[in-house]
Amino acid sequence: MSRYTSITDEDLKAMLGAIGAGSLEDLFADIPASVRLGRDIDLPPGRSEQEVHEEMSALAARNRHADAETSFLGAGMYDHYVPSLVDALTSRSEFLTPYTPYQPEISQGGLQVMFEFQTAISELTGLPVANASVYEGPSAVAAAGYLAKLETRRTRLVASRGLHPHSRAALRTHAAGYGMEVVEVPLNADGATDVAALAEAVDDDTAAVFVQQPNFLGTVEDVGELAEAGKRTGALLVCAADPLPLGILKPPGEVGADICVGEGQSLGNRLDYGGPSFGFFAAAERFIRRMPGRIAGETRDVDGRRGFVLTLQTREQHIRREKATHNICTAQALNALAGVVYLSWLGRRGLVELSTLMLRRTHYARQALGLELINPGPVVREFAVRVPDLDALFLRARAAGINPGYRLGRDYPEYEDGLLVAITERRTRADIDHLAEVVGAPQGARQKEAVG
Amino acid sequence: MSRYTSITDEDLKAMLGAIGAGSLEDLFADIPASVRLGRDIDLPPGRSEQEVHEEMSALAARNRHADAETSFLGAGMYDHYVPSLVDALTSRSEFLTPYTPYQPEISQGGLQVMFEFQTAISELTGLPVANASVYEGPSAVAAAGYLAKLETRRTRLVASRGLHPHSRAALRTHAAGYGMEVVEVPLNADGATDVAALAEAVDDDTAAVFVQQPNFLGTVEDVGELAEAGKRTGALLVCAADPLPLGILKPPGEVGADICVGEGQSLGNRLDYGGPSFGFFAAAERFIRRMPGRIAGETRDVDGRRGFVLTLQTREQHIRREKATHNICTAQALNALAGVVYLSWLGRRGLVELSTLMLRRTHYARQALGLELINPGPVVREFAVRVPDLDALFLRARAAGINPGYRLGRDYPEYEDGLLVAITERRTRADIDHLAEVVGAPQGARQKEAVG
Amino acid sequence: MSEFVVDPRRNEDTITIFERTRAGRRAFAAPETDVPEVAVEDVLPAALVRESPAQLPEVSEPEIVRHYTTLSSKNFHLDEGFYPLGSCTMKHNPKLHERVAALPGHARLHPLQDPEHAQGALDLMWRLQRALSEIAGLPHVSLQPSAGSHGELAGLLLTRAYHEDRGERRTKVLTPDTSHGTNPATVTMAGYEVVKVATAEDGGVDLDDLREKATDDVACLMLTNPNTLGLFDRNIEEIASIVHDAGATLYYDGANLNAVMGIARPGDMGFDIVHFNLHKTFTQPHGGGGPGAGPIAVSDRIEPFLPVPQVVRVEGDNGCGPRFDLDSDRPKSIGKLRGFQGNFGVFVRSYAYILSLGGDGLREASEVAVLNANYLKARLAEPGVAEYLPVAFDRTCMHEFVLSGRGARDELGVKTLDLAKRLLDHGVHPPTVYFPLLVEEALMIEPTETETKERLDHFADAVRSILEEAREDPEIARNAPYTTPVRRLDEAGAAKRPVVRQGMGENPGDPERAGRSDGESSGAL
Amino acid sequence: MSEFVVDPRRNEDTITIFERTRAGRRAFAAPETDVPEVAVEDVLPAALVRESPAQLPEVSEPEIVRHYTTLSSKNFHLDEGFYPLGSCTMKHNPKLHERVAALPGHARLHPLQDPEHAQGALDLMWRLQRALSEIAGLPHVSLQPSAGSHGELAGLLLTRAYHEDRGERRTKVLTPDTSHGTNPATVTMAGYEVVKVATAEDGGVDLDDLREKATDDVACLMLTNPNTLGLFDRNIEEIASIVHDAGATLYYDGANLNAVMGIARPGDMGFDIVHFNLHKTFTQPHGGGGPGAGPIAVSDRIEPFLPVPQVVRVEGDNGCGPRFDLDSDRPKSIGKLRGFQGNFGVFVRSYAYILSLGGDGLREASEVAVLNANYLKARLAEPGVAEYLPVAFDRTCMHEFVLSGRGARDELGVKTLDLAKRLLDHGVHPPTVYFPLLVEEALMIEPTETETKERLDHFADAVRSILEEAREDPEIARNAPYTTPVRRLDEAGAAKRPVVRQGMGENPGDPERAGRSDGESSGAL
Ligand SMILES: Cc1ncc(COP(=O)(O)O)c(C=O)c1O
Ligand SMILES: Cc1ncc(COP(=O)(O)O)c(C=O)c1O
Repeated sequence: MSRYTSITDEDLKAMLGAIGAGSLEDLFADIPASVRLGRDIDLPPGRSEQEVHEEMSALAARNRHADAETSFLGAGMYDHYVPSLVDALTSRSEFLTPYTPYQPEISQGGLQVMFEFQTAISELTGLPVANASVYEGPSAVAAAGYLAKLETRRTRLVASRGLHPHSRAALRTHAAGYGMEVVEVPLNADGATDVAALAEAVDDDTAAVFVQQPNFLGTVEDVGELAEAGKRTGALLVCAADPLPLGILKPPGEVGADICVGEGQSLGNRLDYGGPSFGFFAAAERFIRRMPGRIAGETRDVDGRRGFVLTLQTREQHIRREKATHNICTAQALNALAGVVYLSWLGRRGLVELSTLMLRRTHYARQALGLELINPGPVVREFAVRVPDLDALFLRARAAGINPGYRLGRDYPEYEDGLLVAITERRTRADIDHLAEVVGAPQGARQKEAVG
Repeated sequence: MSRYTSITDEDLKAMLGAIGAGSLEDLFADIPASVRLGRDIDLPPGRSEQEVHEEMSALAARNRHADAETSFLGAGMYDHYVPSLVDALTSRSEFLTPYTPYQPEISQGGLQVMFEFQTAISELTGLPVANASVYEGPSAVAAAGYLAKLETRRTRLVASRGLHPHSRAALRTHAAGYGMEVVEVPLNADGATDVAALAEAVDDDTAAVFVQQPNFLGTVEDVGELAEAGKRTGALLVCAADPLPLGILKPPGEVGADICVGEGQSLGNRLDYGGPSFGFFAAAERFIRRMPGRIAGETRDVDGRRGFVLTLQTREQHIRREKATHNICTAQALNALAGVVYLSWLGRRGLVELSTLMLRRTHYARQALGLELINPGPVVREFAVRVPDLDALFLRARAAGINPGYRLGRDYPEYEDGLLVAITERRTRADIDHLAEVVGAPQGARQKEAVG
Repeated sequence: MSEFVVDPRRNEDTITIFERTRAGRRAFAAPETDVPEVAVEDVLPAALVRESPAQLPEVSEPEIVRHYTTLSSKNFHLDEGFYPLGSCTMKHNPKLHERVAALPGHARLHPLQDPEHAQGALDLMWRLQRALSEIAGLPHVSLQPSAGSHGELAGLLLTRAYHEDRGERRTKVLTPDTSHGTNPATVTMAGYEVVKVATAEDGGVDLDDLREKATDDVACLMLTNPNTLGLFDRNIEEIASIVHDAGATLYYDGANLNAVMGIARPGDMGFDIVHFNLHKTFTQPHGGGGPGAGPIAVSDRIEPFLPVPQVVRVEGDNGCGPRFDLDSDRPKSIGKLRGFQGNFGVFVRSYAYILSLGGDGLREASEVAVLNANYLKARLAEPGVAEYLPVAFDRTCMHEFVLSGRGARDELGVKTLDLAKRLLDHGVHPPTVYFPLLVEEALMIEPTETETKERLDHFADAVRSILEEAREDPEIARNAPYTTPVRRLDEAGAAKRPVVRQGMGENPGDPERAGRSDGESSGAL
Repeated sequence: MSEFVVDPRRNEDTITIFERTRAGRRAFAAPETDVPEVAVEDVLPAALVRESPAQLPEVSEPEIVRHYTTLSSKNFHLDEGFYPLGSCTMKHNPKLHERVAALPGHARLHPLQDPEHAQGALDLMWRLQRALSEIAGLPHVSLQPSAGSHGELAGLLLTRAYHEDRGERRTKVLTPDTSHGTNPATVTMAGYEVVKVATAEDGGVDLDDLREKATDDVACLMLTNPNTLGLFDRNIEEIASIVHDAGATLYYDGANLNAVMGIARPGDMGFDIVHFNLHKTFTQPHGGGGPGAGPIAVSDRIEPFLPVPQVVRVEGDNGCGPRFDLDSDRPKSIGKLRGFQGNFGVFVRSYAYILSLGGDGLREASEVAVLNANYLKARLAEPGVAEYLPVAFDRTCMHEFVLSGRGARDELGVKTLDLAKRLLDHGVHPPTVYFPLLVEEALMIEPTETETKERLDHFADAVRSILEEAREDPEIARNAPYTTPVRRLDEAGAAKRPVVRQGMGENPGDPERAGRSDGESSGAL
């Protein structure tokens, strides 16, 4: 008997008796011999908890994590401080172990959390309706494309190259399924979406236009301007957004975005080598019956007590099957909980304070490095620079215990020498000055004294 | 307002109004100006959670913990594997944050845990009554001394030098208070308590005799024999025990011990640089009304439902005040919870399996090191050896990432060159062979190949 | 005694975290500003700046903790009791998994870290892929999909790429009428048309209907085996050959894999593509609706189309061990289903589970899962229960089984819904209800292998006692539950006039809100 | 509707982890045996070997987790609601503290690690000592005592050593009749005789009585200030000089320090020895009855006698920073109160708390604690409450206050105990009751600084509604509580025939036990 099962020999005898079976073997009689494995699975035998813990620790030790270096890596996921109460609450088995709340009477905790999460996302995005989470950022972008298809029946999707490369890739992959073509619009010399080119690209068969705020280079886009240009022909404007900077940036919903989606990791979720985190999906009122995923709604019980339920389920696969607005079932409830707890912790003023601190350090870093800027325009938490000899910098930086950022060349041939530098509240002025020193920026070094 | 308080300016106005006070200042009018501090406390201003976390992490990083080296340190606290379910359960705020269960109707969880803990300790020690925990090991020994005083009114306490040096020290310190003298009995050539000397030492004014199982050198004492010798004149026999080896050792209660106390750290508690852990206190039936600390008892409620309460409280300080059997109030409930969860995890057979594994590795290690034995007698988890040049060994071992054990010379001039080596289920044969190699034991090295 | 006497708190309304706001309260303190204090307006054009702050809560740490702790206590959860939710495999979630997932080397690893500094993570993914491949009996694995339905979508996108690569255009996908809703929904999202295949007398696929519908414009048959009735389709080989003869792929919905680990493998049954639900079979906690992970295993002919990146193992030259890397240079790949490398945190837990159980342990898990299901099925076939809740298809079941509440409804006037609600009062989670659709008043029961015989007996006894009670007075069940934080909720009303977010006053400290909160101070805590 | 309908589980009995045993079940798997398998009998004399294994539970991991999770849910806890337990300072326990205490550098550090490899731990202890010294206004600190009463004992042992060092024999210790039970109990354990000092009209020490009793055989006066009535003794300086003139030491019971941090310091009031309750003032979670820590701060004349080891700071020579070490070479020391260096894990939490609040934050904590207490006192002085629960001493209180339930008892026939039990139905923890002893039917109320005004109002409203209810029907309170896992318990019976451990059958799988467990299968889960 394993340490997770409880059937004693006595139990087994009694149970087989009740079943009327002679042996365990009998219970598998329906499986034709020809498809039986007929041997043990070729995996090592089970091990004690202690041994498994040691093995897993040895694996973890072979990764250089965000506390083992000073990292300026961002590009979609960010090293933010996750407050202790997030772990304390998400680790409660009352939140950790239930299934999707199919029985609302015994799931009010999870359902109210969803309702609160939807409210927070709605506040951040400036759009009235948000769902209870989707998988993560890029697939949320693809889900917006599917909504646009159902809504407009058109066949073209126009995406700014400022949209995360993974989002564009996921959009293409999913669009190949629901039969749409994806066209890209270039960035201008300032590293912002080229408005003229965008206006050009949209036509009467364009279902949706995709932009990102801030865009992949860190540029704060003028979403209002892009919306105007992009919606000329009746396409929907989909804005992918990093939720944290929305603390100080104009909510996309206030300047013409019909749908706002995004990656939620920066809201109280771990890096986890890329997942699990959560995606959010918010939209204008008129799309409420086309939204993907779960939505919690407020109601009353037979005694008149306030309560919450999964609502508008006629959109969903378990009811509408092939007519569903999306196939998603299991989403990211626990990660969304971390998100709303994190936002409650930051609070109304804290969100602004944190965003402002990031903005200030980002601007400090941008000039401290003293490198040529790829996107001289407005930035808030991340920026792109050209580095004469990127490989050499990485060697020096690694030696100094620094991870200088993301190589833009991986996705943008046009920025072969580009480095994307991310700043969070964990990167202090001292960290930035250290990077500047490694980069060889004279003034970066100078400011170091100033701090010392 | 700090992040832990909630009084807004509005609240403050309203509250002062209700109180009828003009200012916060007014509320402190009773404190004479002459004793007012009149300045701020000289401590740095408060900091954000993130900054405090960084500071605390920096402190922690300056300690070499049990995962950062291969440690053979024991001598009272041991590096055992603490299963995940212990942390998962003890971190539940339902267990973590309540006070001592003064209101049984809303404390059944904590009270039943105490009852289960008492049962487990009773099973291990072979004594019928156990309390719900005392502070830790050495002070538990001192508490036994106080019980012996109350019980016998005699003034002498006789302690084997096999008793942990900290226990003997704590006994002396406390005895100075309740007015008793502590006499020590030496160990014999085999590192066991000298029975003859013990028989010598006890007289008609001896209230209690203290021995330890296994003793400080790791020797398994013949408690029965010691009890016979020690109780001749009517003294109580107090046995301090490491609870884990009791899985295979004769329970002290079965061979004449009147009281069995001990340090509980080895039962699912962290090392924590020495605390908090828990002490346990078990005794023969007739001492039940002289026990220190809380005791949970089973009873029924008005509806006939089974329940648990703090019982026999007429022993305790809050009722009996100067006539109390001990002054203890806050004890170690959470650590005792970890203890009983750990014992439930080990289970009836697991406790024996674990003790047996330790015993086998201990015997393997003792001969693998090939050093002169201080205690050639029976050992189960720890043993003492003589090392020609201890300083040199420590230098070599440290360089090899090994902490070879405890220097007996710290407490035993008679074992100036003594090394106390502890083995747990975390120390594998490979670890032991590595130590043997560093010690320079030829056969130790040979066995290494054997494992490879 | 009046209900108020018995619980004064019962009359209270819950309030949201937003309603706990008092202007000025905070849980967050910002780290020191150690750089020049540039003003937002100076570096951002006014047009891009938010005018009024997002109305997030203003609450201190103690009250945030109490708010969510109190909410949590309104959830029924797996660590509390029996959770036989059919098709969801609610098996125990080992605590060890949370510990190893939280190790900084895992939890704090950036997804774009250079592979050379993420060797542990890549090795772990590689090992998990190999293990899943062995369990499925299919050579190639991608861990990328985020959940089961994401895996289904991947499967159909792979099928499309496979056929297109062969110059074929296929437009239809077959699904049994017992299939899970995600299957047809996936078909549509993948740009195919759904064609239903009938179910035969014995609960398996109707072979004649299948033969008829397996035309050359069919791209795939999506199957669950054991199916959603908990029955293993004895004709699986015949089914595979029909599908393959039609040039279509055979897709295995792995939600029910918990029945056959180490006993029979989808690959050996003839499936081309399999998805796993790591949050079912491999113990990722459900989290109240995720996260999960839906890795896929595929045959050689499908492999070229797998999503990027793929984890690759590079044999170490001159004596040093193997290295691991991420390969995105796969010309025929369908591309990316999502960002980065998938739900790595889930992989950590599932790999720890596989290490803990080993090959023999996984087989034992399936054996006990099937034993528990058949025992509970037997207990519920006893007189006093069977008359009201006949089993839908009377065969030896696998890890789950389906009862029909027809009898209870017709003879006692107690619907499956009523029975489910009354079970709440007995401290167990109800089974999955009203699915699969072809069973009237369906109750789909999956106990899993981690339950004790006592738990199964308690559930059977509870069902029996509810039916007995209903013979006396069916109203008791019809009005159940009675012991839950709220009772039956108005779902119709919720959908008719959807309120999907908190209404916000002018500002957090405003009267309306304050109003709410006096409500609070008079009790709603 | 019958109670059974409303909650079928109510009729069930709880069972212990031992009663869940089924022979053969296990949660533990042993690591591989990688050394020769010597038999126990071969290496241990038979006389020393246990004959039959300890009857520990035999339960699988899932059921252990459920057992203790379910038990936990029967506890009221601070993260759930208001906990105004007088004298216990139930303030919020920040979650950060659990995180930093769990860092391997702290949690996995062996107590006998060489100081050179434990510099972080020793530095932390040093810094905490300095901070506590500044807060107490006394120059020297020992962190060793395990809790408050252990600190009290340390204080009296130090007093004894101090006097003996001066060749004085003193036999008595003075304690006010309002003192906490640990004070007199400690006096006896320390070998002294207790002499009670009376309380004056205004709730402070009766100076005349003190003068009379402060004879030259008195070793110490143990005082709590603010005292257990929540009142600050205005005559503290006078008291100090009387005690010092008698050659005795003045001991400060620090349980009520939360009222005066940063406002007034025991050292400045003339105290020689102070203990801190880190599990009260400095947020160590109570854990349902510990762990705690009771560091002491002392004046110069007491310092030579402090327990060993002491943390010492060695200034670094030639440019390198300071080093920290443990000093046990202190000839006049009273020795050791316990093993190792004290409850280090508690020090970690308390130091993190001090870092988070800083000097200003600590003062604010005390100010708000006093504000909250006086506000709640005012709310409970309103008509409708004050008639039944008059405040014991009508003065501005500090962090707590004491009401007398005399009125409620005499006019409503509702005792303080009944009021407390009825409060359980309102979702709050009752105050400390029947202490201090000199107040009839005492209710000792300490809200702490981390509560909101709404919580205080809710408590006041609950008390008022219970009194109103009692005017209608006192039976409701007399029979309360109604909503708790169990109702009033037979404590007398428990003490008369104590059952303090689980009865065990011949062997875990035996009939008796099985009997218990059928009970279980019929419900008790
Ligand atoms: C049979 C079946 N298929 C597919 C799914 C969808 O899996 P997921 O929820 O992981 O998307 C489920 C989940 O309930 C299922 O039961
Ligand atoms: C006034 C007072 N003194 C002393 C103590 C004893 O402290 P501890 O429980 O930490 O031993 C307490 C605890 O309740 C107390 O309230």
